[in-house]
Amino acid sequence: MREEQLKPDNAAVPAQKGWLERKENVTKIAWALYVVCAILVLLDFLIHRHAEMGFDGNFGFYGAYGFIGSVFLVLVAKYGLRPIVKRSEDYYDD
Amino acid sequence: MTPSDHILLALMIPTLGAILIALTGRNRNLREGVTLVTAGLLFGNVLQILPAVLEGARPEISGFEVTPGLDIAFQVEPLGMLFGLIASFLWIVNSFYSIGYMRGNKEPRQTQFYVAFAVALASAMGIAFSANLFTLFIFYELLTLSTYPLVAHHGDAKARNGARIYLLILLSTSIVFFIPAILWTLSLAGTLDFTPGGILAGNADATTTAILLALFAFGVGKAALMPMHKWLPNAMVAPTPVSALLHAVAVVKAGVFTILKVSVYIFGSDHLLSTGASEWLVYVATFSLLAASVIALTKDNLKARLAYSTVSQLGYIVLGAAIATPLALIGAGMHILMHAFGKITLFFVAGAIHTATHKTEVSQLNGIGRIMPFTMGAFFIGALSIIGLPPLGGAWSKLYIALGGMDGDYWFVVAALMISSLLNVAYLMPIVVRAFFRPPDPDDNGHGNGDGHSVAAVNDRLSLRERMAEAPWFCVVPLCFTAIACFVLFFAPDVVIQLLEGMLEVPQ
Amino acid sequence: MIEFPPGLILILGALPVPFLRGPVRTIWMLALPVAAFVLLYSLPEGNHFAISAFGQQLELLRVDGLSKVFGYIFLIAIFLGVIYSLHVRAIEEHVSGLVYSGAAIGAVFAGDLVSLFVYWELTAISSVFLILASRTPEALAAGMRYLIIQVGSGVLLLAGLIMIWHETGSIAFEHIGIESVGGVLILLAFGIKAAFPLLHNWLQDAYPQATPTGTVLLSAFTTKLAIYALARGYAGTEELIWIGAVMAAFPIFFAVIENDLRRVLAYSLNNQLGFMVVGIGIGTELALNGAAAHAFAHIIYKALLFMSMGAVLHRTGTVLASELGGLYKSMPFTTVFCIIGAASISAFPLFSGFISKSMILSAAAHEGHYFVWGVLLFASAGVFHHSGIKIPFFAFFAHDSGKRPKEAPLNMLIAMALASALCIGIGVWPSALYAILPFHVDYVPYTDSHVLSQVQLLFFSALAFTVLMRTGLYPPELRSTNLDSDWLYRRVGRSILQYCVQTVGSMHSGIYDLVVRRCKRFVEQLYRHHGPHGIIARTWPTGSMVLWVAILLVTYLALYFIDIF
Amino acid sequence: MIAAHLPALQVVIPLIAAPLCAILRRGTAAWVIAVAANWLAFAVSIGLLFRVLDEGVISYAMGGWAPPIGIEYRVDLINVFVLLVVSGVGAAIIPFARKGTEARFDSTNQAWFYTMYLLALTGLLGVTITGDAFNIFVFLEISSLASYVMIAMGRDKRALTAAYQYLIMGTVGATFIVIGIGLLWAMTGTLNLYDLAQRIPDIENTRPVLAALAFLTVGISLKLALFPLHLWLPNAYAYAPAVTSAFLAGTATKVGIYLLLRFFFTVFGGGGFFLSTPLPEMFLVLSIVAIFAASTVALFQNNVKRMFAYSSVAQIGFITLGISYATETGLTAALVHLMNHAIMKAGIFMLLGCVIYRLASMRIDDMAGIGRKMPFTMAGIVILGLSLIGAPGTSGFISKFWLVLAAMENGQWWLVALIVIASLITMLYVGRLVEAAYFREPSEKAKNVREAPLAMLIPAYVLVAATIYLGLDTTWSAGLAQDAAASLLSAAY
Repeated sequence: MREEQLKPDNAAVPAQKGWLERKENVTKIAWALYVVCAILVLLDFLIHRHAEMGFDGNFGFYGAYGFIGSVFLVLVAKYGLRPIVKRSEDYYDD
Repeated sequence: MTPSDHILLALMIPTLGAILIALTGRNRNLREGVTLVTAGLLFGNVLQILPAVLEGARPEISGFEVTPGLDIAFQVEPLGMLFGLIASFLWIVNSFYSIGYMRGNKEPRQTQFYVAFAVALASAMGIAFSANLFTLFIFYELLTLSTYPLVAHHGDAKARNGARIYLLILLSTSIVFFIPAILWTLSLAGTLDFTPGGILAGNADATTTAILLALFAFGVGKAALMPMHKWLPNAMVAPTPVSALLHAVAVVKAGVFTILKVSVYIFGSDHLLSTGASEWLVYVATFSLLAASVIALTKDNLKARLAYSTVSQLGYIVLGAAIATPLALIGAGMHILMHAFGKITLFFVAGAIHTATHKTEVSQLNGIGRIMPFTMGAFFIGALSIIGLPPLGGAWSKLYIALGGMDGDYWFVVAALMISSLLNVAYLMPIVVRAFFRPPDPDDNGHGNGDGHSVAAVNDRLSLRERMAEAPWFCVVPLCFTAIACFVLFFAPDVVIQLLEGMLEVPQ
Repeated sequence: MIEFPPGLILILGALPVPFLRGPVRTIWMLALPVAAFVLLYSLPEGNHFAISAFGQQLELLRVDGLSKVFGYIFLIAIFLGVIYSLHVRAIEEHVSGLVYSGAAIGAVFAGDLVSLFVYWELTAISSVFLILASRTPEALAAGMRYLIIQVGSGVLLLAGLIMIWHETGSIAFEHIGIESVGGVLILLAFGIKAAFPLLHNWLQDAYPQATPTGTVLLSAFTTKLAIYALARGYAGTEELIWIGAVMAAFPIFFAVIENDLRRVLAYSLNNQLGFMVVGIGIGTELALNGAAAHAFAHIIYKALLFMSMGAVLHRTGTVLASELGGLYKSMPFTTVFCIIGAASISAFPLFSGFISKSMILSAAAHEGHYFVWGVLLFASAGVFHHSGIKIPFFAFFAHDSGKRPKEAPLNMLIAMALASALCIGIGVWPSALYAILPFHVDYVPYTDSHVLSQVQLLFFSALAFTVLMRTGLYPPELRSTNLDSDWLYRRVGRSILQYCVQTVGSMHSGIYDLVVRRCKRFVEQLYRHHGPHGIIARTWPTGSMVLWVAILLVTYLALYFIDIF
Repeated sequence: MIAAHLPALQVVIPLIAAPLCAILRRGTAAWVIAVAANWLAFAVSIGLLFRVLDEGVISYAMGGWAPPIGIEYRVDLINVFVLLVVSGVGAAIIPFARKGTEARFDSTNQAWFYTMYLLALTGLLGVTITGDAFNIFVFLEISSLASYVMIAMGRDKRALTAAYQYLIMGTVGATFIVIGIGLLWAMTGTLNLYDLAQRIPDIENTRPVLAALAFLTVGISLKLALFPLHLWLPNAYAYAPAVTSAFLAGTATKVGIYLLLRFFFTVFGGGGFFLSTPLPEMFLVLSIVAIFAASTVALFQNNVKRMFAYSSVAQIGFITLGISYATETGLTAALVHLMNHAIMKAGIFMLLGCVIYRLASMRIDDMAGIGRKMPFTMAGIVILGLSLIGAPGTSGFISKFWLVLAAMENGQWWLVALIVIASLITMLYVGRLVEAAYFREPSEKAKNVREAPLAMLIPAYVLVAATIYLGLDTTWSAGLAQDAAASLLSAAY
């Protein structure tokens, strides 16, 4: 089984670009996501929100929270955390 | 036969055995047969005393007076019972192992070896069953002397040096500290008899008690309390069955047994607690057990590492004796048993590795578990017991000592025991990991000598049975047996506790 | 009816495994969890199996709502784990897996602290082999660290139980609290296994080093056992809320920049534990139910995620995001199962995470912990980010790495399929899970409002991911070592220890050498005077002997006369 | 009838046997006579012991002339104790002497040797038993002169020098003793020890008495080899024949000790006078110096016999240390050690004689590996060595036990420490020999040796057995010694 691991089946064959790898398709998916997000925000008007704490009943609260939170997470990780903690791969080896 | 007769027999059987072994020395099968039979008889005989002791009886032989105050007399109480059982039982196991080891390594002077061993066991029985300090001391010294030829067995410069240090430290500590302590005790209390509740209460103030305790603690060099421990690592030059004798069967056990016995029957738990005279020893023992563990980390030689491990483990027992609360004393007594089985397993393994591959250093053991799975498996179990992990016997004694420490308001003892456990993991477990999970060294083509097995040559594709190259079965079976015993002891602490509780009973 | 600890069935059942071969072994190993499950199902609540030792009752089978739910899920986990690892030849993995799960189950049913301690240490000892079995140098080193930390947790538990035993005279494992020193020590012990902040790093250190199959089992038992123990001993301890909140939030930052996908999962595991700890800290019936339910759901989907990564590792030999991509083409089933796991952990409606995590959030809101609620919500978005998107995206999609491995072996696929089915099943029919929770449940997860909120949160997180990727702001996957609290012991602690060891070692030999040297010098001096040619040992001329006689005589005379007058 | 004349027989038997040996001139016959005489003397000692235990002090007027005119033999617990030791050790040595002398001398010289031996024995027994001061001097000279001859018969050329030195020193010592006795006679008009004891207390602080005490002290110290007057001893012991060494080590110095006790505690009146002089301090200091200096020298000796000779000096230090306490425990310690050391040291020198008999060398390097070649000999040496160290179960332990007890009684803890450290040094030099014998490769010389003949081993083993017996049952050593010590202190004579 070890041999199987080490030998990708057709490593020599140039990777054929699948549907997902083509740029235009990726753009399509992204657009689809944008549309879904827009619809979800609009649903706020239709569905009565049972707001437990008050502030979570605001329009677009969850969407905004999710988006801002995620961007914050990634940017802090990238610019705040990584410079501090990143070391070479063999840092602990010596 | 009365239990008293069995005491006498316990002394006679190994003595006669020694003579018979010497006489049958020319025929090795006969000689070793005699050894095994003697060992078996001895254990069976000692076992006969157990029921009476469990029922609360204290069988004795009132011997004779040497000079006023000094008597030779024997009495069996629970602690001595336990020690007697351990020593006589492990002698059987060790004898089987010795046969495998001594033959496997083509050791010289084997008859002398078996004779000295039997004499050592006779001395151990004397220590276990002595009724007073004087009798104990005589057998204590006999044990030192009878083991000296064993330590010096190889006869080369290194063995001589190790044996010299062995004898020098043990004899000089006993002469310089132990004898004065005994005589001082005699002059204070007027007796040397082991008496439940102790004999010094009311006869010695706190300072005197503390100084006297120091004389005992350092005078009993066999307990290897730092800084009197140096003989133990030096004695590892001896053949492995001797190391097993030193570390598990008799010698160091006799040391800590003596300290425990003195703590219980000479000083008395109440006296120590009420005067606080043993407080300093708690600190010293704690230091000893931690420092020895740390030093063990630095040793690459397997037997040296195990030797320092023993120093550390003996610290537990001395610690229990120094804390002197009932639970700590019971824990210390239990630890004599638990450590005996754990450590004998580890030493058996070290010897089996030496027999099979002639390797002695930890760093040489890469992948050795592949060819010696039973041996190294036993090592794993023994190591866990030494560390004090369930489900092995070592867990209970450590628990009890720590509980006793809490009773004595020594919270740091609990901390030290816990840290020591981790240090034990750190110096024992890498050996297991190396043996089973490291690939064998590529340059290891069995050089060393002819019958050393090549680890690297062992191919992955071979089945276990094909690649196995264990030491002789006479070596492997005993060590597996003791490993299993470590496991069994986990489930039988109550018998031991019940026995040891008898040690603390003070008749009104 | 048989009243026997189900954990022991697994432990004892593991013993003959080395001697079994082929289908017999397969059937035997599968039968063990099933048998234990049936046994557990038949057990009514109460204490069923006690042994007395050193004057105490050791309760080995305390069955109540809390222990039962953990018992069930542990048995499910080992069942899935056995299937997943059927292709493995190494005996030690099978044995240690069974013993490990048995110990964890035993611990769950332990009614007293001593039995708990016994099982607690047993989980540590048995599980380390799952890491060591990788046999790489890194795995061996990580395994040793893991073992020391786990045993450390055990000894802390021992120290704590000794103090409590000493204080109260009882060893019963009931609510402990942090009023006593012993209680704090035990909390630390549990905290290590539950990967509290700063005590967490063994998890991210060791799990990614374990074998593909080993990680699956590891992810299920150790930490969840700790969660169970916390729920038993520290429910309603306020401090846990804050600890849990930190746990839920901080690992996700590390997860974002981590390249090793199994380590990403380890960070997300840590983050999920945070939710459970918060639930325990709140301590209301709803919160505890939430914690238990979340543990239940979490074990399955986290196992599923680790299984999918294990399959990738098994087939490609790596789980570094920077080396992977495009595997969906040749491993479609694995891809689907991974996405199901990702959806579950992200708490998409109709997946198991949704119906359990929301209980905790609701409980936090109910009790007015708004800030904590906010943190958990942020953490939920973050989870989706790294586990929900990052894992499947970088492994199976992203840029094509050119690797075309075979689909995972059949037994792995079956295990993943079963786990996926459970994930969806729990998500769709939560009432079955709710029915076995420790307290009565009248929680309704599927309300319009709740579903919409959750979907919004997740989609906008996805939106953020998309935007960041397309703008190039998303941090690239880089091969690196990211420092974490392990730096404290792998660098600082190690240096200190080495320093101590060297100091003690050299002091030890130094003092010994000094003594020996002093002795030697002393003996040399003695020899100068007392040796065969020294002044004392020389053969003296007769005249000088007589001189001595005279001197002595004079001395005596002088002394006597002085004495008189 | 015979019982009444036991005191006379004690001296007369060996005295008559001695010329018989000389007349017969046949080695074997002389040996038989010597053995018979010595054993008889031992039997007489035992008889005397029982009589003393029965009746108390025995006064025996030699030739029917009552003291103070005639010579009185006066036997009490102390001298019967010493008689027992001297004749007992002799009884063990004399059968042993056969092989060694046979190998070295022709028949005439053998007879001559036994004559000298018997004379020495006569002298020592006489010194011990007599109650007359001048008689002491006479017997002392007899034994000394015989000893000089016995030493000079050693095979080593250095034996002659050693004997010569011993002669000079012994004569100086004897002269001092006779001066002391003369002074006492001048002051009191009596030579009878009992009478002296009665009269001296009245005049004890006069200058002549003190001068007498000084002369006696120095003279006796020379005989018993108290440091620093021991210088004659190492060579005398080392180069004399083994039998001589064994005999002298076991008896001569012990009789010196007896004299010291007799004069200090009996003649000069109980413990009180002794304590009022600076003697206890002097003895304490000299004893300690003796113990440490001699032990340390022994540690470095390459000649094993010389090593044990120095060890004797140290062991005498232990005895005088006990005396310096002047307490019952201290004197008991001294007397017990007197007996125990006599037995063990005689035994050691006998076993060394066995080694010489086979190996013809006493160098420690030549003895390497001898433990396997001569197992019984070396085992005996080990046991006696253990006794020398003071290992429990051997008589040496009992000695140390009493000594430490005495030190503790006085609250002298530092002395306890010194005693144990001295034991430690003893352990080191004994250990050196043991290690060489057992754990080194056999030397060239040792390769071809075999076990000593039984005729030598058996007598030596009698003493080995006695050493162990006296370590386990102390009725006849410590028990007697304690009573003797009590009587010394009460000045009952």
